[in-house]
Order: sequence, then structure tokens, then C-alpha cells
Amino acid sequence: MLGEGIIKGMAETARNFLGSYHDAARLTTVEFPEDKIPAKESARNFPFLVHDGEDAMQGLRCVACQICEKECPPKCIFIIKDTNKKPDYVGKLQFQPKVFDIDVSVCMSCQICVEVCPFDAIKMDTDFELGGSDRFGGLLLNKRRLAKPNSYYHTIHPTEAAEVDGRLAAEKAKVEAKAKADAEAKAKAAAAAAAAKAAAQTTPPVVASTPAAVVTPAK
Amino acid sequence: MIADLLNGIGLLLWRVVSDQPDAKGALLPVLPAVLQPVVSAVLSVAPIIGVFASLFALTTLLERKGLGRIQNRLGPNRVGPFGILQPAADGLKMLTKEDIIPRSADKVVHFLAPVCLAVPTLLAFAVLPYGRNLVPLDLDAGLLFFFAVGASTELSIFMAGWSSRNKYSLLGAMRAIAQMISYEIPLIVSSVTVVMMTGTLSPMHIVEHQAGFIWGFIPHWYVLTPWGFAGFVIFTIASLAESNRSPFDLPEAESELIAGHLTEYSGFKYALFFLAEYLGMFAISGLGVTLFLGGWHAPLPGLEWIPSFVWFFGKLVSMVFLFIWIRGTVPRLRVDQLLNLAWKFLLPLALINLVVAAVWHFTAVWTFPGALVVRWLLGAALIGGPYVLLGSALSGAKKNTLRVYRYAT
Amino acid sequence: MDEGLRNELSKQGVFTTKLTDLYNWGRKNSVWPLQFGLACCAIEMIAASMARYDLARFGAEVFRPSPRQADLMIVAGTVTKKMAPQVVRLYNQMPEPKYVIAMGACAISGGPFKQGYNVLKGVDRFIPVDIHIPGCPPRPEALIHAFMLLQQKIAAQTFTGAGRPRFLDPAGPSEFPVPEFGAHDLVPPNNPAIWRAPKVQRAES
Amino acid sequence: METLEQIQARLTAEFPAARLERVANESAAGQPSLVVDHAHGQAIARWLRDDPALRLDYCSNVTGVDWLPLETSTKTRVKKVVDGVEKEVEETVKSVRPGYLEAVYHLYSMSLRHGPVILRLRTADRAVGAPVPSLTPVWRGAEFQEREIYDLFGIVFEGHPDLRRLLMWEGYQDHPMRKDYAEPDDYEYEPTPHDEVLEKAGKHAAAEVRP
Amino acid sequence: MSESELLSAPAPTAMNYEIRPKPAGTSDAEVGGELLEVAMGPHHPSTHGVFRMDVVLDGEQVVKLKPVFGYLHRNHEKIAENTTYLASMPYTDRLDYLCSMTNNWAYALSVERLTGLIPPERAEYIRVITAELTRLVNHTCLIGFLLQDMGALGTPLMYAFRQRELILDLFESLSGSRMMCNYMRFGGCRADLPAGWLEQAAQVVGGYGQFLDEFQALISENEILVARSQGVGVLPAELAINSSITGPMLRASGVNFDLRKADRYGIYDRFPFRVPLGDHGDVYDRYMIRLLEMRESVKILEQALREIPAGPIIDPKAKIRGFRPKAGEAYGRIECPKGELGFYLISDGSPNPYRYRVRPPSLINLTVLEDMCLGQTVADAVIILGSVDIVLGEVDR
Amino acid sequence: MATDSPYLLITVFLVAAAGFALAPLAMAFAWARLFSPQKSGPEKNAVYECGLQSRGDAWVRFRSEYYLYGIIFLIFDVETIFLLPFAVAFTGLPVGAFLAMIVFLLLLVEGLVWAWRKGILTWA
Amino acid sequence: MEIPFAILTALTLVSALAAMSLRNLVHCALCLALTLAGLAALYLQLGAQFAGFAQILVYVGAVAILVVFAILLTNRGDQAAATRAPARSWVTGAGIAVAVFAVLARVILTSSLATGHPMVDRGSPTVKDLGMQLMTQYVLPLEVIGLLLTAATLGAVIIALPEKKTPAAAAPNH
Repeated sequence: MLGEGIIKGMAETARNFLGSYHDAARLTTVEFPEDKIPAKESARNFPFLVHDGEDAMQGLRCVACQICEKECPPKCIFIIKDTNKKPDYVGKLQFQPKVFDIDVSVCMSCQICVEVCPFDAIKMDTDFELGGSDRFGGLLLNKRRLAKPNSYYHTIHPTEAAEVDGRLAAEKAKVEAKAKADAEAKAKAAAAAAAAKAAAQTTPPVVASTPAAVVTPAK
Repeated sequence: MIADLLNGIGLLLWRVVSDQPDAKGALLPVLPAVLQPVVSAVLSVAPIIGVFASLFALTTLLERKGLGRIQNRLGPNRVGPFGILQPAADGLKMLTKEDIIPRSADKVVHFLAPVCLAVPTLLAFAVLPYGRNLVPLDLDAGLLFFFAVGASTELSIFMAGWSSRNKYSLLGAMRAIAQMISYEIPLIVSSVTVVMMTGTLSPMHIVEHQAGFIWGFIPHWYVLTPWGFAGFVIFTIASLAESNRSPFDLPEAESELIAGHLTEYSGFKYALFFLAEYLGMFAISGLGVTLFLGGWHAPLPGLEWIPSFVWFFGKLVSMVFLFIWIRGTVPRLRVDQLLNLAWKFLLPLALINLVVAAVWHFTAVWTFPGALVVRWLLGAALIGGPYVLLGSALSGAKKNTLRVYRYAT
Repeated sequence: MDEGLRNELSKQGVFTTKLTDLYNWGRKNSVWPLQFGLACCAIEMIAASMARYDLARFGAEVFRPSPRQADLMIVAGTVTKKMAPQVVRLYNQMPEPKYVIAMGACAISGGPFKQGYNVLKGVDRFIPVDIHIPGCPPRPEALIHAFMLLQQKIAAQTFTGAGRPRFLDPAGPSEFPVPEFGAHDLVPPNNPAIWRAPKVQRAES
Repeated sequence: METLEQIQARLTAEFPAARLERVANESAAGQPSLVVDHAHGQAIARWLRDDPALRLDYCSNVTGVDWLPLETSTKTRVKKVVDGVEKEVEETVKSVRPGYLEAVYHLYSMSLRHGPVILRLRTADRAVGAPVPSLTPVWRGAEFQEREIYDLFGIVFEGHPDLRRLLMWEGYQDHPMRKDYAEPDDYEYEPTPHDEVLEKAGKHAAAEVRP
Repeated sequence: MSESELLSAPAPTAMNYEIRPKPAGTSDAEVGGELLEVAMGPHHPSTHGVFRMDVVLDGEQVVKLKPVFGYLHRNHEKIAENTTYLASMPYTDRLDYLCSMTNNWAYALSVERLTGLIPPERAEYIRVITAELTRLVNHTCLIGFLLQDMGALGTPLMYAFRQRELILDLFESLSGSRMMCNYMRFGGCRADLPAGWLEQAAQVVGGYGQFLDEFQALISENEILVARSQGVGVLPAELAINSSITGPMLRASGVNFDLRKADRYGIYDRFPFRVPLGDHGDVYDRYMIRLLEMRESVKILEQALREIPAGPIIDPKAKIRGFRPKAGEAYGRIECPKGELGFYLISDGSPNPYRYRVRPPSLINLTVLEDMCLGQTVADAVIILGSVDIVLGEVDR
Repeated sequence: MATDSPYLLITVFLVAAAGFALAPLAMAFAWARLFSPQKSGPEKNAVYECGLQSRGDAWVRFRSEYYLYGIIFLIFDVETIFLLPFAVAFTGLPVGAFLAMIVFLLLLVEGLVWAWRKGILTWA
Repeated sequence: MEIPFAILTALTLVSALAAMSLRNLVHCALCLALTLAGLAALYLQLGAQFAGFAQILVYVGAVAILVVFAILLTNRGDQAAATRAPARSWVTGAGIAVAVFAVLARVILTSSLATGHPMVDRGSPTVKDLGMQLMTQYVLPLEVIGLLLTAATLGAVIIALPEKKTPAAAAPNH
């Protein structure tokens, strides 16, 4: 207890000082705007809505079931259902959101909306550079700002996206196979009914069901 | 006339760079006789203020970068190339910042405190020898002058803390005074050893006494003698405390007293405190260099061709770096420990060091072979023993030890 | 300093002797934050000043414990009603020019805790906020990003004229009223002088 | 450790005058608890702490619960004479259990490493300021927690050394953890309101002219 | 006092708010000065957030100290009672925001007690791993902050945060978020370990011993640290027990009580770790106990990372939506880095808990703050508070 | 080198130092006057106390544990005044004179030791 | 020579007057420090370098601080100086002043200045000269001063020592 402890400590700081010039572990600074720490695959910040195809509004997977709205712990999601239905990826007619707002000034990035979504429609984004001086205009994200293509989903969460795509494709295949079988079984009987239904429908069916080109995950 | 003037300036600069005596003599004769004394004084004063003000700017940056490196990061590097303009930006901002004086404060004293701190601190630079022929003021009692102006800064810190009428400031001011008075004694007594050896209070002569080399390569600096080393250590510790640097930064202890005596200072008054603190650190480091580290002398025989002031400033910056290094390592003392360290450890040790120095002096008559080594060992034993005893007494009084822990499974 | 400064400015293509630019340059490169953490976000704020993110690169590691020497208040965390008067008072006690970054959901709007009875629904009800950073908590990079946004904002401020910031306007307020503790809520619950509920209709997209 | 029944039996032997009531717990945890009357609360607590077999030296958790008046309706089949014929008729009997506030103490033993024994102290009604005895003199660890209960529920702990509000400010008048506490209406505007928030915002918005 | 002595000592008969150490020199009539009433906090560099101590000083000496809470009271319990069980999980992250994983675990454990869900073995291992990593994060940061309070300008804290970032990287790749993991679910965990995570974790854990050595060399033997912290803020064991102190603070006072041993919750009985105990109960002991606990945590982690089995990560009976436990109550507690973190839940059969209560170790550990600080100096009060290890999110909730 | 009165230099230095300290303050004052109006307010100019309204006055009768240190400091300060001339003359002095100085120092050290033993140098 | 002297004298006198007449005791102490510094400057002007700097070191650096401590210990910061001093202390003060003045007058009158003997100009004495004189001719006075200082330490400490330092009160608080 005569100063050795202090000298030991100073040796340690000197080691770090000198080490900072040659040892990467002793100079851990990542100069942010230029260099960025690569986002982790599971990283999450704010939710976004996945859409398939080119047209974001038409390709939204969201069916406005409002489960996420209900389950969102801080209640930052707001959805109004559109009365017009549109076909989903398997061709089934589903509701779509007329309004889908997320207030990221409230969002706590907990991912529960993603967990409860049965349609794989809402996912977590990794973008964090959302700061700005406009609280109400800049941080209330509407459906257009939330919609991002599936390819983007693939770039930020490749493994998860591939898994989701696989699941959706399998489901679609199953539904299609079933539909085909049904169609074959009831080909004749259904023909008339199908024609009538098609005639009755106001909006022409849009081909929004094909998932965007599957990007093979990096690993 | 103008040509003469330019010529004179050129010659002056050349004489400074080449360590020639009477640099001012190169310029003064060109001027009218009336102006000569004043210009002579200005020529001494202006460079000092200029050099140390820029050194201050540089040091704040180096400190931030150095601490950064110690802490595994880069430190300021965006403002200008390598962040070199960071101090300029800080200064500019401070200048344009609003100046708040608390309503209940003693406004006159509040205003005077930073000025009263900065002025004596700057004055202390007058007596330091910066180079072989660069002494602004060679006073017979130069060292005493240094201590006297140093002592008069204490009141200004008290003024700052008291006038703010803030509780933290008052506590900080009281701590500041207690600390500075306590460490002033070890500081002076440890310097006295050097005075004993050189027989002068003039810093210039003290440096001259440290010229030459033992055995042709070991510089004849006092820090390399047992008493000089002990004195240097005591001096360094005391000067850390005198300049309120970590681990003696109690007056502005951030985690306890917000900013201590500076809590209520904003704008450039705050910057002035900051400046004065750094200038004080330079001054006292400069004195340490002068007393113990051979002043402007080169460390090795072959290096005398380098201008002497380069050595002086090199050593000064090394001292400052040591201060920064310590700051990056150690926690802060508590006020009672601080006082104990001063009165129960440093002061006795400094007094004993006087005896060691005397023994060193009186044994200089020994001429047998290896006498130097024997004297050295004798001196080391004389100061080492009390060091161990006093040190153990200091930490042992409270039974401070490293502990062994037991475990339950 | 002038020489180097000019070099720096010319390097940025802004060679100028205009006072405004010099002033803004000084301000934006020396933003000292108030050492002021409220909750979770404070840890990320500390992390931003630590080795990996190193806010010091921008000269902003000088966290001042006293508001008298600080330029920037990073409201990092939930502002409760019990804390709100202190926040406003601290803001008032900072010398001009001063800036506010509302870091994290709680500071912007109350965030996940806005349903709570003791949580202020956004610090901008009492003090003017320059930059909002969403996130809970925002990553340290997000703080640095916001910090750079603030620097841009400072750099764009004019010195005179209508667009000048509040503190340069002699008619601008010197401080903001500190709310008081009422029997059920703060009194007043917001400062109507700076906080207007925007009449934004929900965008029917 | 002894079961709660055993403890209750020993307590009854020790404090014959005490009214003790065991509360069952249907959850998977199956931790039953013991309601203690006010008069013997402190004495029982001290006994539990000092009894060599129990040594419940550690009061881990203290909390309040607000039990609203509970209306239970039970259907019973009663025999009634209807139109002169005796019939079995289903009848709903409504009973209202009055509301009360409760302080719950979770006790463990650090030295014997067992527990929990759960004590409950109930107020007579839900009036603000309804008293229960403080157990802080027995376990100092209850000090802040009892203050918190006083603050948030309004139970007054008699014998508490320093009963002030803990979390809310002095001068605040509500007890916000009560089930019937109404928050101040300070949602002037919320971009993504929900249910009641939306309703509140709507009321505020109605006052303003909307484009 | 040794453990056996302590356990055989008679229980304190009267506790005794009154037996607080009488401050030395409380000086009523003496020549000394007037008392200075100083508020430290809510905005103070060393109160670790928005805590406030109203201190009365006689010169530098503390003669009275009253903690003031509530500056971060954000109504966690009220919000939880108005929302579903699952929705409270991310809120628990924000209780003790340095240790979201252990908070998750404590809450999940309580709900599991309430409902009888049983996490599969792999989930239990993951829980132990994340909890011990959390302990490393917490203790590392705490000693960094403690030394910051002691006036070490940044360096220890920087090293601590350098190391923290490594663990946060692990948390982020596991759960998606650095601090607010929201990772555990009733009956298991939310997501399985990503590929390569175990190797990465093993690397971080493997390097931790070296970090601790370096940290020890940096500061543990520092004379100033020793002088500042030894004999300061002494907490006697009896007082600690009676005041419900838990965690490293209790163990520094020499009481052998660690819920990982006492309750053997999860699978802690499979890990032969040791519990370091202090003999003096002062700030230095609290500091060292945390350092030593970290070394034990490293051992647990090494074993867990080696032994973790494959398998499912969540009880198949667990439901994400429509979760309604049957009426009843449960109290579950774990040894979080700060002490005993408990959740007390009362269910009335609805999707929302009827009563939701957090037992906050930091708040309860502050019970004895005044006792420890009286008679010491302001500087001591600051480090005593630092050594208690509070996080305001949990103190005020 | 400065053959003229040393006090001229000190005076110039004094003036320059004061100027150096006051000039930026004056500049800052001018800036505030010209461009950035000083805005004071009751809250802004109140004493800072951790964000609270300050209660009580900071100017109390302060119990200064430092007072005793101040006394001892004064004594030792005087001692150094005697020590310095002695030190300057030391090389020319015989051992006897040195011993005389030791006696002088020991007398003072005795005072220090007495104070130490008496507990004066022990805090609080 | 005249103008600096005039300035210094004026400064010293004005600050001395201020030290006596200001209401705030701390202000008085600060003015006293200024007075002492002015005196030091006068010494310097007279060529007494050592005395001048020693004056600053001891009086501005130490005595003024002690005065400040004493003021803070006995007074609230903003309290005006005590009300009019009682008449007796006026008498005592006047008596002391007269005595001091008498001593000074005698010294001045017997000095070479007044007696008209020419001053022996040995150049300004160096510190070394002082030291030699001190250690040879004035060794005994030096030791007496040492004794005096020690006695002063003891006396001052005993007076300043608060009575509470009884063993019981000083007992450790744990």
C-alpha cells in the first residue's frame, strides 16, 4: 500500500494508451456516420409493413385484422379497415387497411406486433435514423411510409425472410393444390357459379399474390 | 527605419532560435530610447502570454485526445484536421455564450474572482527560464516571487466559491483553500532542497547548476539524486494538488459538488477559470522542470545543438502529459485523506528530505572510488526508510489492506 | 486560429468572412451537453459517449454537471410529472444559446408510459425541443445522428432577420414558466405559449 | 417448513384471541396466506420473526391490493311453492362482498432458508386513511414499501415511523393504484389514440375547429 | 462476524427504527457552524439518475440524509394492471434497464408459478446464460459508475462499457435489441439462439477473465480506492437482514444468502458456483464482492455454454394470445444482479392481472442509506449510494 | 538581460495579464450588448441547486474543520520564510549552522507532532 | 519614483479604509488582503525584495486566509459587521494604536534617515546575505523565533480547539 497500486494502474492505462495505436481491441471506436456497425440479423427498431410486388398499396400483406393494434403494449398502432377487400397471396379475398398508422414517437420496439401477426405482414425494421425536428409530421408513419418491399425484408433479415417466404409458398402451394383438386372435382358444377361471382365483383382481381422474387439468403 | 526594424526583428528571432544571449538587444537599439524599456518589457511579456495561451489551447485538445486514447477511443477529431480547431470552436462559443450571474450572488466579487485568479497565475511565468538566454526576469528572489504569486491565487478561488452564494460552491471553495494551503508547505519545502544545493533563489542559476553530465552521459539533473528524486515526487504530488488536478480535484469534484466553486460560472468567466487552471499547471510544471529536471538542458551530451527552449517545452509537455496520465487513472481522494497526505506524509517527508540533501552535500568530500554510488545508496536509504514508515502509518492507521474473501458454496 | 479556421472553411467550400458563419461554426462544433439522464435512454446516452461510439469526436464529450456551462439538454428518458418542474428549471438555468434533444419515445410523447398518471406526455409541452429521436431507447448511433442534425440546424440559423432563433430576438422570452404541483396534476398541464396541439387530421392514405 | 395450517394452529395456541383466516390460493403456485387481525398484527409478526422453528427474519415483499366490492351471484335450486305446487326452482342469489384494501407481506427466513409465509392485513373498508398496523417496527425492510402503499393506495400504517408519500409529490391528493382512480385528462392530442384515449382526444378536438 | 456466528446469533429482539448510529458530532451547542441543507439530486451527477438525497451537512459531515423518490415513477404497475400479461413483458425490460434479461426472467417465472407452465431444458439453459451475462453487464457497469462517483475520470467506466458492448452485441443478435431484450416468454424463450451465437458467447465469456484481471490491475489495489472505500458505509449483518437488504450488498455484510442457492430456481442446482462473502460490509467489500461474483458468473457461463442441450425452447402449452391464467396469486423471485427481484401477481381469471407488483431490490436496499451515511462526509455519501447499486427505473417503477 | 528595473517588467506583465483576462470578458460583454441580448429572469438567475428551488442560504456560519489547518499552515509558512535564506546560504555554512537550523525545524516539528498527537490533524 | 509610490500608497490607503468601513466582513477581509499586497509592493519599491515577496506569501497567502476562515466561522456571510463596538474596545484600540505609533516613531527618529547619518549603500542585500547573517549572527534569535512559533502553534490551537474534543465525543461512530 505504498503506491504500487497506483503505479500498476498507470501501467494499465499506459498499455491501453499505447495499445490504441496498434491493437484494434484497444481502440474500439467506430466512426459512426462513415463507418457503421453492421446491423444484426435479428435487430429491431420500428415495425414496417411488408408488401409483395411492385405496387406497395396493393401488395400489402396486412389484412387489417387489428390484432397488432390490440396487442401493442404502448398502443401506438392505429388501423381503420377498408371495406373493399382484395385478394391475398393465396387469392383469398381479405380486408385491407384504409389507415395504418404507427406513431414511432410512442413505439417501444418490442416486436409483439410481429409475434402476434398471423399474416407475416408486419416486421421489424433496422433503420434508426429517424430523428428530426418535426414531432407530429415526422414521427407518425402512415401506411405509405410503412410499406416496404419483401426484397427489403430479405436484405435486413435474410434467414427469417427466407423462412417466411418458404412458409408462405408452402401454404400457397397447398391452397393451390387444394383449389386445383376442388376445381377438378367440381369443375362443371362450379363453372357457372364462378362466372357469376366474377361478374358480380366490382374490382377486377389483381395479381398481387405472387411473392416478390425470392432473394436467397446470404448464408 | 522600417528596414532596420525588420532587420532587428529578424536578428531577434535568429538569436532566440540559436540560443544567443541578448536577443532583445538585437531590436532595441533600433528604437527610440524612450520606448526601449517599455518595448523591452513588452517583448518579454507578449511572447509568454501568446505561447502559453496557445499551449493552453493545444493542451486542452491533447488532454481530450490523450484521455480518449487511454480510454480506447479517438477523442475530438472532427473540427478541423485532426480536431485541431476544437479549442477554437470552444473558445468562440464561450465568448458568445450568455453570462449568467445569480441574483443573490455578490456580483463584484463574482466578477473579480476569475480575473484575480488569472493575473497572478500569468505573473508566475515571469521568472521561469525558458532557454539558455531566455529569462524574462531574473530576480534574485525569483523562486520566492513564484511562490508568492502562487499563494495569492488561493484567495481568488475562495472569492469564486463564496460569491456565488451556492452551497456547492461554498463547500468547493472551502475545500480549495484547505487543499492549497496544505500542499503549499510541502511544495516549498521540497523546493528548498534544491535551493540548499545551488545556494540561490534565482531559477536561472538553479538551471545553470544542473549543467553537465556525470560520467559523460548521465545529466546532472537533481531528479537523479536521491534527495532530488524524493523532492521531485513530493513536488509533483503537491503541484497536482496546487493546480487542483485529479486526484486532488476536490474543489470541483463533479460527482459530489456538481462543479464546486465553478458551479455558477458561465460564459467566458468559466473559460477564464479553465484557462487559469491550465496556466497554473504549466507554471508549476515549468518550475518542476527548472528545479529538478535540468530546465532547458539537453538530456544527452550530443543534443545541445537543439535550441534550449525546445528542451524546456519538451519537458514541460511531458510533465503535463504525466498529469493527464494520472488524471486518466486514479480516483479522487477524500478531503480528510487529502489533508492527512499533506500533513502526515508529504510534510514530514519533505523535512526529512532536507536532512538527506544536507547529508548528500556534506558527504561530497568523500573521494574514494565508488563514493558516488555509496552516497546515492545512503541517501536512498535515508529517504526510503521514512517513506515506508510514514506510508504504512498513513494507510495502516485505518487498517487499509487488500482483503481476502471467503466463499460459501 | 484564424488561418486554420479559414482553411477549414475553405475546405468545406464555404470560404467566408461572414460573422454569422463563424458564429454558427463555433456554436455547432462546441456543443456541451448537460450531464442529465432521466431513465433508460440515459444509459444509451452514456454509451454514445463511450469508447465505441465516442461522441467526443464531435467535441461533445464535455458533459457539464452544471447547467451554467452547458449548451445542450439531452432529455434522455421519461419525464415524470414530479420531475417536470425540475427539467424546466434546469432548462431555464442554462445560458443562451441552448438546445434540446428529446431522446427516446418517453421524452417525445411519454412513449410506452404515456398511459401513466405520473408521466408527462412529451417534454415539448414545457420546453421547446429542437430534435426528436424516436426509439426505446434509440441506439447510440441514433443520438449521434440527431446530434449531427442539430449541428446542421445550428449551421442554418441566421443571425438577424425574422428567421433568427429565439435567443437572438430581444423580444423572445428569457425563460419558460415552471409548472407547479397541483392536487391531481401539474398546474398548468402544459405551457400554451409553446405547445399547441397540432390540428393534424389523420392522413387517410 | 411447517405448513400454513400448522403455523396457524400454533398461532392460535399462542394468541387465543387472534382472529386468523386462511386464504386459499387456486393457482399453480398454491401459496396460501393468512389474514391477521389488526390487534395482533404486530405481535404475530414479531412471534413469526423470533420463533426458533420459523425465524422469518426476512420480510421480502410488502404490497397493497385494492379489492373492489364484489358482486357474486350464485344459482341455487330451492324448493318453492309455486301455484300451490312445490317445485324446484333455480334462483340467483346476489351477494355483495364489501370492498377493502389489503396489505400483503411475504415473509421468508434467511437463516433457515424457507418460506414464504404470506400475511395479509385488511382494512375495514376502502375509505382513504383506513388503518392497519405497521410492521415496520418488526421488519425495517417494510419501511419504504409501506410508505409506497400509503402513497398509492391510501392505507394508513399505524406505528410507521415516517409515513409520508413515497413516489408522488407532497400535496398530491389521489391514490392512483386504486382501481377506481381516474387519471387527469391530459391527452390533448395524440396522433394514434386508442379507445378511451381516442374518446378523450375527440372531446378535446370537438372544442377546436377542424378543417 | 462469520456465517455460523451470524446464523447462531439470537435474532434481534426489537427492531428498531431507533437503533440508528448516532451521528458523531451532531453538535448542537458547539462553537461549530450552522447546518447546511443541501439537496443532492434530482439532477446530480452521482445519483445514478433522478434520485435525490436531502442532506444536512455540518461542514463536510452528513448529519441527516433523507432519500426522496418518485422522480421516475412511471406507473409500471398501473399500466400492467390495465394490459395483458404478455404486454407487460417489454415493460419489465424498462424496470432495471441495465438488466432486462433478469427482469424478463423474474416476470416469466412468476407467471409460470401462476399457471404451471414449465420451460423446456434448453430454455432454462438459455435463461441461465442470459441472466449471468446480465449479471456481468450490471456488475461491470456498476463498478464503473462507482469509480466514476469516486472521481476516476471516465477510464474505469469506459473500460466497463467497452466490455458491456461485447455482451450487448450478444443480446442484440439474440433478441434484436441491445438493452430492451423482451426475450423471455411464459414457459420459455421467444427465439432460439442464432447460428454461431454460442461460439461468439464463449469467446466473450472466455475474454472476460482477462478483462477482470486488467480491471483489477487498473484500480482494485489503488491506494486511493482502498482508502476511500474501506471502513466507509458499514452495514452490519443484523441490520441488513432486518432491512430486507438483498443481493451483493447483503453478501458484502457477510450473510450467505443467494437465491440461486436458496431457491434453486431454474436449473441453478446444476452449477457448482461459490458465493463470495464480505466480512466488513463496507463499500470496498461491496465493490470486491461484485468483482468476485463476476468471476463465478464466468464459471457458470462456461459450464452452461458447454452443456446446453438441443431441443424446444418453449413449453408447447404456452399461448401467445388469449392468455388467461385462472384466478389465484403467485409470488416469484429470482436473484437479479441487484438483489431479490420478485413479481407478485394476482389473477382474477381475466387477460389482465388484477394486481401486479414488482418487488424492487434497489428501492429496498436504500432503506439503510441514511444509516450508512450518517457521520460520514459528503464524498462518502456519494460512493455509499454508488455502492448500493440503484437503477431508478426500478426504484421508482 | 533586463538591466532596467525588474519592476517595470512586472508592472507591464501585470497590466498585460489583466488585459489578457479582461479583454475576452469585454469582448463577450460587447457581443452580448450588440447581438445576443442578455435575458435574465427570476428562475434563470436563481441559484442552481440540482434543479430544485434552493432552500435556505448558502452563506451560513460554516463549521470549518479547516481552521486549525489554517493556523498550522500559517506557522509553517513563516517557517519557510526562515528556511529560504538559510537554504540559500547553506553551501557556505558550517555543519554547526545546519544543526542550528535542524534545531529550529525540530522545534516546529514538535508543534506539528503535538498537534498530530492531539488529534488536530485528524479530521472531524 | 514618485508616481508609482503615490499610486501604491493611495491603493494601500484606500483599501485599508475600505477594509475598515465596508459592511460585509468578507469584503473587508478581501480589502485587507489588497492592503497587505499594497504594502508588499511598497517594500519592493524600497528594494526589499525578500521582505516584499515574503509579505505576499505570508500575509496575502496565509494570514488573509486565516482571517477569512475566522470570519466564516463566526459570521454569516451576508451579515453586516457587528454593531458598533463597545466603548471599552474603542479605548483599547486607540491605546494600542498610540503605542504602536510611538514605537514606530522612535524607530524612525533614531534611524539614519532622521539622524542625518549617511546611509551605507551596500547595494540591495541579496537573500544570500540575509541567510548568512541569519545563520551566523542571528542564530540565537532564530531559535527563539522557533520557540515562539511553536508556542504560538500550541497556544493558537488550544484556543481554537473546540471544547467538544472530549474522548467520549471523539469516539468512532460505528
